Amino acid sequence: MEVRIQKLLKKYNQKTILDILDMHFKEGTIIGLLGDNGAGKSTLLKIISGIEKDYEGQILYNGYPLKDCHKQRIGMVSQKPYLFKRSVFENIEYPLKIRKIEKKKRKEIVDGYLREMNLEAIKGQRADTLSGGEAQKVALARALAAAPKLLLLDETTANIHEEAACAIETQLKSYHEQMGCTIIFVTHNLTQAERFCDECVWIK
Amino acid sequence: MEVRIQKLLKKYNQKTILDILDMHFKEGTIIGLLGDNGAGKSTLLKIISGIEKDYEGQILYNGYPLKDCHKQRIGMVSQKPYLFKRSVFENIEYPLKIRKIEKKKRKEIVDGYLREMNLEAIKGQRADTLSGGEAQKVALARALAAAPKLLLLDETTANIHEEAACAIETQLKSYHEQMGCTIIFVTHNLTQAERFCDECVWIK
Amino acid sequence: AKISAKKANSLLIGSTTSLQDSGLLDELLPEFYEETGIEAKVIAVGTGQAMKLGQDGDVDVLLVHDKPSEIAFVEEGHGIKRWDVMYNDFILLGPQEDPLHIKDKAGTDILEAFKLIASQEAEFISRGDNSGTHKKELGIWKELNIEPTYNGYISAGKGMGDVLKMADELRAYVLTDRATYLKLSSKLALEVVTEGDQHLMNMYGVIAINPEKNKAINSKGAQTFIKWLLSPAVQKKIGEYGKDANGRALFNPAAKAYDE
Amino acid sequence: MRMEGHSLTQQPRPMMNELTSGLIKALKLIISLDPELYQIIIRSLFVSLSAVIISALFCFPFGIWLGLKKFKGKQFVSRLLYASMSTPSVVIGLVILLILSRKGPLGFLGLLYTPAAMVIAQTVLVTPLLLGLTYNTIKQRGHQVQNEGLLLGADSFQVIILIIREFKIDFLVHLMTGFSRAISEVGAVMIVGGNIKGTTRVMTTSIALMNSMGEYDRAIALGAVLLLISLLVNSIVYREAETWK
Amino acid sequence: MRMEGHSLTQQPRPMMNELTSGLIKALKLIISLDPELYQIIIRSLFVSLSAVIISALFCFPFGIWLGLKKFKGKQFVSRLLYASMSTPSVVIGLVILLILSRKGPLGFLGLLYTPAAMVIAQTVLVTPLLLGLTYNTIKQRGHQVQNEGLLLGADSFQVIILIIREFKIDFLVHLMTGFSRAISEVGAVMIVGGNIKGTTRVMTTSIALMNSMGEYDRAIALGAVLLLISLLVNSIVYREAETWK
Ligand SMILES: Nc1ncnc2c1ncn2[C@@H]1O[C@H](COP(=O)(O)OP(=O)(O)OP(=O)(O)O)[C@@H](O)[C@H]1O
Ligand SMILES: Nc1ncnc2c1ncn2[C@@H]1O[C@H](COP(=O)(O)OP(=O)(O)OP(=O)(O)O)[C@@H](O)[C@H]1O
Ligand SMILES: [Mg+2]
Ligand SMILES: [Mg+2]
Repeated sequence: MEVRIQKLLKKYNQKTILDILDMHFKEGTIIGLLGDNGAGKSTLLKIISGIEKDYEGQILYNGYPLKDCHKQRIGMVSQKPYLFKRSVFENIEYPLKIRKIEKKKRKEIVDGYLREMNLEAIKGQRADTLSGGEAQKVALARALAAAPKLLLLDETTANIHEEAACAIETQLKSYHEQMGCTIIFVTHNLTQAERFCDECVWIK
Repeated sequence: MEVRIQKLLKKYNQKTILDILDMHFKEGTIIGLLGDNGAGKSTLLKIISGIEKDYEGQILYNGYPLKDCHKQRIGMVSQKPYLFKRSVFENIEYPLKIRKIEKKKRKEIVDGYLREMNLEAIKGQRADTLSGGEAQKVALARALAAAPKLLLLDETTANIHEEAACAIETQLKSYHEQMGCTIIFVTHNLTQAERFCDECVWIK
Repeated sequence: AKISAKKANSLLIGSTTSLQDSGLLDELLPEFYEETGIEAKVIAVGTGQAMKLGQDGDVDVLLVHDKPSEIAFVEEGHGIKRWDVMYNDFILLGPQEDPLHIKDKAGTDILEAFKLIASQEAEFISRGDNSGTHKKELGIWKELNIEPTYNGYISAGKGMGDVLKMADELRAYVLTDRATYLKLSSKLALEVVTEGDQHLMNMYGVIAINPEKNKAINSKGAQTFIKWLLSPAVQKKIGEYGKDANGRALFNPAAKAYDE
Repeated sequence: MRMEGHSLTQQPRPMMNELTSGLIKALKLIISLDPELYQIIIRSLFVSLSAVIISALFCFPFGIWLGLKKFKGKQFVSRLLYASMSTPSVVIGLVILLILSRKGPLGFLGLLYTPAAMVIAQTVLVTPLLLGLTYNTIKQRGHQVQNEGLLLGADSFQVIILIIREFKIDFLVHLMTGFSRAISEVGAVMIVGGNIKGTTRVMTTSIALMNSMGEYDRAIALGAVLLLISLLVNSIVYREAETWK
Repeated sequence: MRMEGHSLTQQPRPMMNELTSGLIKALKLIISLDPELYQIIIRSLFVSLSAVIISALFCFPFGIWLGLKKFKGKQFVSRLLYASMSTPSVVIGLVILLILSRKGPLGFLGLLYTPAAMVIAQTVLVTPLLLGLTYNTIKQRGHQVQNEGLLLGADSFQVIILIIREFKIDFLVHLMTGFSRAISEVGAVMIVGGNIKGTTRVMTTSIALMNSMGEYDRAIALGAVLLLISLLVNSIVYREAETWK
């Protein structure tokens, strides 16, 4: 999915956080979003994802303002992901369930992600007792399960061990090739950004 | 403060998380604590800090089991720090306030940390609206304000921008020299661990 | 000393809700305060509970309307003496259309009226709460040797006002005291069908509680109150109460002269 | 003085008498299998549970919506809501009475002095409470769950279901608070039900009646039974809740 | 039938009459400056606010402690707590009556039929409610705050203060829930206060009295006044709360 931001202005109590005249995320690229703490990266992702609606300007998705059909194809892992108070399995299953995918198929898909992310040992554990890195992995798997065409990742590998992070990058790459999706990837790790992203955008 | 762990055994519903026969953190060192996701790093810090009490084995602080006087000198920034629903200033002020330090002195100390961590612009902002990195900085400043002799940091720079993280390391180093305190530093960033720590401990 | 002085100047009267609803005491008690300096406070509860409060010594004087149990109360030593104060009468009410034609067939004969109701299984609402009114009703059934257990006999466990409202809603017959009826008559589509039977006398009595029950009982105040209540001037006022608002008096004075 | 000492030994502490004899009576009542008692208990449970469930069917979705929605005057609405929790049950009973009265707008339904009227009155009674508590929970903590649901592609209805599941413990506590308010109140059911023996008499109206008849021990006995029933309902509800999926 | 149709045209919709005339009376009552009315309002506020504040002084610290503490049988205690919310106010009134009765264990205090007795009864009434709501909030979300406080060196007392400040909105809602329960109940105050004119008559007991005297419009008027007062109290409390530091 292609995203174009036009004349975006976002303020919190008078203080301008974002002021973007024109920004364009091409379809099928992996964009690294970099910037200081408090630069507004998370805010920008929230705006693109559609959950933050209080801003001036326009965001176009494949040339159109946000529609319901887009929303179904946008996935996001926020900086502090909220996992449902259920098992890890049920968390990853949720987007499939609300899309009315049948049970056998759901189990297949979820099991696939559990294997890939190395989460099989904790699949029955309640998600609110997970360690920091485990939680991020589950949140990522849950977002991927919905098969988004636009994937917004907010420092998703920050608490994940280096080797595991590399493995996740590889998985994301293969998902990206398979789906031809756009990924916007916020990180503070320059090495990772260079390694993983097609292009990088700095804000403020 | 010196910490010795003896025959520590920690389980969550039958599953053994930590099984440490003997481990020793010497006074005045900076120890890097490394390990896979879910290895039990955060759990270990919680046990050392005294907020997790449900374990077998013994932890000795300067040779003694945990006493109230120790508790006052242990500081910790947990992986998901909880900031009070007050301003940034009041958050950092809190440990000083409960230690009955007088108001003028408090303001001096807090202002010092705000300057060092580059938080002056947001000192009046409510702490529950901060960005991820800002929140981590505030939590760190708050822990330092209590002047601990044992400082436990759980991936405290994970969401902080690289340059800022380096600056924080420098500050911690100088605090460490000044106080002669022990720092246990959990991180997934090997480069950072090599750069910052006197020695590294891998768990599991 | 201050506390006891204060005690002496306040008096707790255990009374019934029907008497409170009539408003008589609200009119009389300020005058009692003016004349004697005693502040009388009314606790209006069900007759059963009033008796119970008297038994426990939580009130100083009782003003209720169930003569048989009042007499028993004094005989058991809970009270010193019982005095008649005033009376009015019970009346049988029915819906305006009076489906059993009680007004014609038994306009002054309550026994006959009850017999009719029971034999026709007409809707009848009973207080069902052991109040003075309820006990009166039970007494009549007993005299007739009838056990009212048919379907239309509704036992409603509520105060008089509420039961009248219910009878109005359900188009049922109901036994009530006249004071409550007069107070509410403008809001009710119920009419008097039987009245004036000697069975329907509703006598109010006053009893001073036995001071030996506990130290806190204000016996002197109780005696003062009874003496005042039975005095000719007050009796006259009782006989006039409600004449202006309702067209006829709610109560008739009944006191004999007070003697020690 | 002498007399009082005497009477003290004769009737040692009437309160203790009443309380203990009340509790003994409570035990006897329960094991007596008195059909009237069981009828009253079942009627109480039926009326209060129906009222709470009906109210919850409305309050949970609406409270969630209200908590999540941003609109002008939201603060005023919330204050109005909290204030309306204070409506005395007597007043609610009275208003429902006037509405259901033969001459009232819904008089033709003939509901007055039936259990249905009691359910209606109690539904009205617990609605502000349930709504207020739900609203407060969601206003403070619902947004996060809502956002996560929306991000994963849930529609409005699915978001509400998601929120109910995530906050099920809170919602259960609200439900039990509402239930406790309903089953323990007497004003509204007394007025619209009429405390008719065998038809609309419930536990609280019985207690009130016994009290007005001076039968304190029986009143306390029935109160103890009510507490027991309430404990039972709580246990069942929480046990059920723990097995929820 | 004819008769009934007749009476319908004669008195068109008595309910509307009663409701509208009730509201008009409410207005008149408020602006009448009737000293008795104001006395009753102030007494109601005094009794219910005192009860809630006294109860909160106990319930907040104790509920926090209970919510944070881990012990065996905690689940049972919580169910007991939630169940005890259902104690009917009549039963509470009765038990307090027996205790304060002249022959009761505290009879020598002479508190029966005084506002003090009403405060005691209402305190007992709202305590399970306040305790249950506080307990639920803290059990679910208090640990995080407690841990953070302990890590920063707070002692037990300071942790409690910290928690009260962090959850002040929840605590306020609980407080208002308790207040609404107290100011709207009639059973307990009626029994222990006796509804004595000029001494222990409060708004709800007045409403009950007017209702039993068939003065429905005045009852509704007073109910409306009560709602207004409650709205006022809510507004003041929340405004105060917003300026809390
Ligand atoms: N509700 C709010 N009220 C006021 N300021 C806010 C609010 N939410 C966010 N901000 C401010 O907006 C700025 C941008 O926040 P944002 O979370 O987008 O930063 P970020 O780039 O993601 O930073 P980080 O790398 O630390 O996560 C921050 O300075 C933050 O304090
Ligand atoms: N309450 C709990 N019940 C069951 N398992 C738990 C609970 N809390 C933690 N665990 C498990 O204990 C293990 C260790 O958790 P911990 O948070 O200490 O890991 P960590 O080393 O800090 O990992 P990370 O680097 O991801 O933060 C994890 O596998 C976690 O799922
Ligand atoms: Mg961010
Ligand atoms: Mg961790």
